[in-house]
Amino acid sequence: MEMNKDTMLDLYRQMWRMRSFEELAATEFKAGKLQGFVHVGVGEEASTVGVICQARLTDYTTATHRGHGVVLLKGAEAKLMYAELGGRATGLCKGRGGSMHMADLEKGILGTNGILGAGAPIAMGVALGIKYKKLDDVVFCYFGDGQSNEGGIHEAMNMAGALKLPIIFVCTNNQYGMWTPLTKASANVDLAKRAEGYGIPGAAVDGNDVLAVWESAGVAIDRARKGEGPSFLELKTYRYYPHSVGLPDPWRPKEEIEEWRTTRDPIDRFGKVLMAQDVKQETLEAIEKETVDEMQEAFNWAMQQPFPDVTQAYQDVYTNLAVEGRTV
Amino acid sequence: MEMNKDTMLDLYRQMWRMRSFEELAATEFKAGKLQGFVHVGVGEEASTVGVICQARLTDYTTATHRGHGVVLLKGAEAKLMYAELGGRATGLCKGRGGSMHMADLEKGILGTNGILGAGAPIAMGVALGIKYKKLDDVVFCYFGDGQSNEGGIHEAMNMAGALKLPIIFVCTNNQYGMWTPLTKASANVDLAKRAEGYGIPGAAVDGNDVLAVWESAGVAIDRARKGEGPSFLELKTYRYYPHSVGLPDPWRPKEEIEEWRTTRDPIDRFGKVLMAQDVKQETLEAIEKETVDEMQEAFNWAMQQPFPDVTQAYQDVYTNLAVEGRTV
Amino acid sequence: MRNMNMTFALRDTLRQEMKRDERVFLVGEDLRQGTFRVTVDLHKEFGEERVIDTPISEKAVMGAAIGAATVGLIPVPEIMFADFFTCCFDEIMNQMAKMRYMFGGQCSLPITLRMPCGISRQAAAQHSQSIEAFLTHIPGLKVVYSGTAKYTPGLLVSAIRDPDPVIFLEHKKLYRDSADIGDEDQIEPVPFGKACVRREGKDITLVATGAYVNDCVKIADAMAEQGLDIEVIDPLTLFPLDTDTIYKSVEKTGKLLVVTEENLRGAWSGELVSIVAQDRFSALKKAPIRVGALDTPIAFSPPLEEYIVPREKDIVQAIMALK
Amino acid sequence: MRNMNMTFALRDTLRQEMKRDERVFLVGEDLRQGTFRVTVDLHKEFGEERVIDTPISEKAVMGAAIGAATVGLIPVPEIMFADFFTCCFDEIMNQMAKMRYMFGGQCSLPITLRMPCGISRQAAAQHSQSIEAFLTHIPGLKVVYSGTAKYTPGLLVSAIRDPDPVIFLEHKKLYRDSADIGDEDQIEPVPFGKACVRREGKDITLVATGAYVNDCVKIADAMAEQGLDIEVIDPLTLFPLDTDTIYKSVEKTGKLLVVTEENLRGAWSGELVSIVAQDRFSALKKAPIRVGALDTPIAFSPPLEEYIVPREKDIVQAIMALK
Ligand SMILES: Cc1ncc(C[n+]2csc(CCOP(=O)(O)OP(=O)(O)O)c2C)c(N)n1
Ligand SMILES: Cc1ncc(C[n+]2csc(CCOP(=O)(O)OP(=O)(O)O)c2C)c(N)n1
Ligand SMILES: [Mg+2]
Ligand SMILES: [Mg+2]
Repeated sequence: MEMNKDTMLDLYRQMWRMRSFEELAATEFKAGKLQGFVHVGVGEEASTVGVICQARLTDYTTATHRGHGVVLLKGAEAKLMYAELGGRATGLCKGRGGSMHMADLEKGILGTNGILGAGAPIAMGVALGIKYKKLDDVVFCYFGDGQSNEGGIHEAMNMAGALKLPIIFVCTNNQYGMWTPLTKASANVDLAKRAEGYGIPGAAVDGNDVLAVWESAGVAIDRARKGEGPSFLELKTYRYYPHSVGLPDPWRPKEEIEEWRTTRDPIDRFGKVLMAQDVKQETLEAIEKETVDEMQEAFNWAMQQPFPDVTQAYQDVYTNLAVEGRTV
Repeated sequence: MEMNKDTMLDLYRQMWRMRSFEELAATEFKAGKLQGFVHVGVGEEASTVGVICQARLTDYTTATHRGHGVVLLKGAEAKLMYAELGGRATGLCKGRGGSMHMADLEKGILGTNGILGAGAPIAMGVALGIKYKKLDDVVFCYFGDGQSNEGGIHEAMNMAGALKLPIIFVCTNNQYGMWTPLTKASANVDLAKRAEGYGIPGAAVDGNDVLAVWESAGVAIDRARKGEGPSFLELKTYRYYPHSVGLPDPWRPKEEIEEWRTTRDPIDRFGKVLMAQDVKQETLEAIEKETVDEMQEAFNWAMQQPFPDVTQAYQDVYTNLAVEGRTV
Repeated sequence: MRNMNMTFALRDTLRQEMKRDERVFLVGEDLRQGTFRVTVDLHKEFGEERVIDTPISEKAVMGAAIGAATVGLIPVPEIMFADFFTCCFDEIMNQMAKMRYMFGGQCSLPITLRMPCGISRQAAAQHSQSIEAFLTHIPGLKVVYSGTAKYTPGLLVSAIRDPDPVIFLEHKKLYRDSADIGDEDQIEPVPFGKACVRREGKDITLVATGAYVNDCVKIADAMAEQGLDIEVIDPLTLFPLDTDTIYKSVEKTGKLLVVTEENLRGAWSGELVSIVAQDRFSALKKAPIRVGALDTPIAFSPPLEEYIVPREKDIVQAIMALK
Repeated sequence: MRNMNMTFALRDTLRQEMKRDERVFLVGEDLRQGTFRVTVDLHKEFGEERVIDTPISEKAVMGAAIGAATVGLIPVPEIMFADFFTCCFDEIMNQMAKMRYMFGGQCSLPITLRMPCGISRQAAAQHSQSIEAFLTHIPGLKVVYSGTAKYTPGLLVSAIRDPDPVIFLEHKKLYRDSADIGDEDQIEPVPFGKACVRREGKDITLVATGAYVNDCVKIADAMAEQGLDIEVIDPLTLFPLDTDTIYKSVEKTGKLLVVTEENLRGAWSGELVSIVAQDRFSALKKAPIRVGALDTPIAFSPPLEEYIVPREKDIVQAIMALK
């Protein structure tokens, strides 16, 4: 695949942006500065960047409970995201949503979701809407290996196939649910296989190779834009953190985590590719540093934001109907 | 496949029993003697008989909304079934269930179901129970082509595969839902393909050839009994009646119905096979007649049964708690 | 004015709104035929892009509606029998109802979810249910349930034009009701939150829903001959609820009877009695009474079905107790 | 007697019942670890055949339970957060609850469905809900929701030994509560339908559920210093409901306050007020009051979450109004 160096450097930067965002979120969650559940995708950057960084602004995406990266890289502002994670009034969703309900509709981001699999029927509906409006935008529908066993995924894939909708199903296969391994959850771990059953082309890709992901996502996007229907990408990857920051993680062998981290890290790997193409180590280090600074600054901003006024508790339930607050 | 003539004649008889049961149900429904919805499976006899007539008494089955045949041939008494369809006190389920809720637990019949796809997770649970108890019984899980797109089917198939449960998924593919054709409902009409995605062997079989169905079901049953896990059978067939007796049926070409009825009828076809093996036409006609008489007699009995006393309205909600009736 | 039965009045309403606004579309199972014929043949006029027959996948039907709404369309999904809402309850409760709020008001979801409900023709336990209590309990939803043919089409107009998710319950028995409705393309919206006083009266306030509204009007008329003057109210929308009209009536009569087809325990009728007891306690002269279905599934057998849901004599008995 | 926190008390109860009866088994997502640790490591003692980690498929979890129950087993499925009941509501409502009845009493389904519910730690709109109103409305189900640590394990024993489907709601905040429970293998069943009077009083009847029971007892104790004698009742089981105890209390006090974490509209608390208004109207001296969550989804932000569910001052205000 041909890709110019600027694009490649940008991909590298985006991977770091995601990682720096997530690492800081994890650190600050542990420090008690953020609430709720925080599921971070450290280790999964190639699978996110390689797909979502090809999206147009007018394209759409859904995201899972582990969706900060998708939200960030589809264009949401980091500072608003941190403010959301901190429950602040100026957060992306006014602090009402938190990590599992982060949306930015102007950017085509239809939200992370606290219900596994629930994004898929909705993403399919967005694709239906695009087709209805005769646009050539596309929708990205993310889900994990674990939730691929939810009924809604099946219904959405089948209907997308039947109606030839412009949607790309992206399965981030990090090989585990919360604790249960994929090998226990399904007799056939070759998830791309399922897509064929719906007449949808499926590809299994090394999800830690950003260029491979980019290439296969490109094919899928093209197909969708041309009105040729949905595609399915299974991206094999790994997460370094426990399921949710702070939870125990006894079900994955320590060595397995170590191995993925040290020998298969998507950023490291891509850094080596870039260095082989004469990018200097300092350049890469500078990028890393810039993203760490960017996120720290965004976080600092967020922490200075006010918490919402309690009247915000009962706004926006309806568009044209008021809900009553408390009397004391 | 080797099969002795007695068995073959019995299969022929069972096909007729199902047809005669259904024809009479349809006729009497139209005559206003039966209530509710009545979905009959006339035309689908081979796909039912070829599978369920291999079941042991201790095996289990679920059935769909179009499930009279399965219930009858798994061993329920026709007269009790008619009484149920007529809402009588002595019906299979005391008249509380009707066509869509016909069960006979002693015979391993876990019920027809008014909710499409709902039988599958339950059947999977029965298979789990069998495995738990270390028995070698098996479960038959019926569903139609249309409802194969329900989420619960996906969840049940995947879990059955993951746990290697003794279950046979039987998809009665009559190519239509109520009115919508399979070709519109799915981009890939090869439904057996889906099973592979769950690591389940799938076979597409001529569902109007009772011997072919018998053979493939036999393989699946063997596998399940030996603890080797689930199988999937897609049985291509056709129904002659509208979706539900009395409904309009404008979405299937008249010629298509005619063609299936005249050239591919499963009973006719099997009759020809038998005649080629020197069974006399009179023998076959006698069998037909006997089943017509059997069903008429059963129906007559049913129509003489009393309707339930209204106190039956509030019995059996709980096992050990009374529900109150009315005071007037 | 045209006199039509509800099936065709609703169909005509859908037509009008689809003609009026290109963003309006129908999505559901077997709509081209229409199980109750409400949508029959509309695809001939609007094309299969706007009358979408889906696979048999309720989660997908609702997902289609929600997703399309987020990109500016106005979906009118149908769940063929209300009982099947269980198959897409997550989409209804955790997604559609909450999305606007969770996302800080970034979107409105102008979805009208049509669902035929209630008993009719011995359809048994999974095709006969009244589900309003489940839906009125969910913040973010509006719930229409009209027992008054005259207003049902106009309520559908309002539902489709409403920016928020509206659950539109249609009692199957009422499809055969007829009413004068507006001329073609002239069906006017009927506002939400305004109850219909079907019969004025000063002795007892009788609130009924769905198919029981007509029955209760008839019973009230008959009781009038015995000198009992019953006010019969059809709330039309269960949320927003016209508490004004109901409270005023109770202030006048001091007596409340609620008749619905729901299983009594946990029914919407309980919510109504409870708010009246809380907000108009001193107006009540007698204990309010609810009449509803027994707390059982709906049985198939005709005499059992008939016994399970409120019968005329149950309603009369309650009226006599309040007298 | 052993003093334990609820997490481990419930775990110990499951152990006891699994030891007692080989037919008892656990099925759900990630049980070997246990999101709230209630089931942690039980597979080490009972094997993975009896502590079944399923794929992430709630319909399959419930199907597994229902199917296994029909062949004589005693399943204890878990839905990880009560909010996800929406993903298997058909299995709960149209299958499990109705099967015995529809099939003419041919089977009993001795299923105990455990579901952690309620708000805790800013889990936001899809992980914080109170769902008792949905479940108590369904004929065929029994619903346990204890706010009293002392009885919770015994109620679980009863649930598992009960022949019918039981919904067992566990408020997440109560996992940290502790209580004296019976010695190993000596946890006695606590009967269904018998409320616990947590505090006797003669001035006001306060019925609370879940995490609010303890809070209300504390508030009542504090109010006692002001000369107000409040009776606090934890129903323990919402169905069957101990109306005897509640009605007797209302007869004594003439005043009813119900405090729950539910969205108020359509809440279970409304059902309670409604039956008291119907059955004990003349005992009521004042309008009953319900305190509940606002009719909004649960917001994530800490001050909003805190504001949405009843706060001490809301409860005190209601008490003052009843005084
Ligand atoms: C419907 C539903 N069931 C269960 C959960 C609890 N849960 C949250 S994340 C998770 C594991 C998801 O695994 P996977 O889909 O592989 O995504 P990953 O966490 O690996 O990114 C589970 C079981 C949920 N949020 N929603
Ligand atoms: C959950 C649910 N959705 C929809 C229906 C309505 N319905 C009943 S039968 C049917 C068609 C079923 O088609 P298929 O599965 O192919 O079975 P067939 O009728 O062809 O035997 C539909 C849509 C239902 N009963 N349950
Ligand atoms: Mg995973
Ligand atoms: Mg079919």
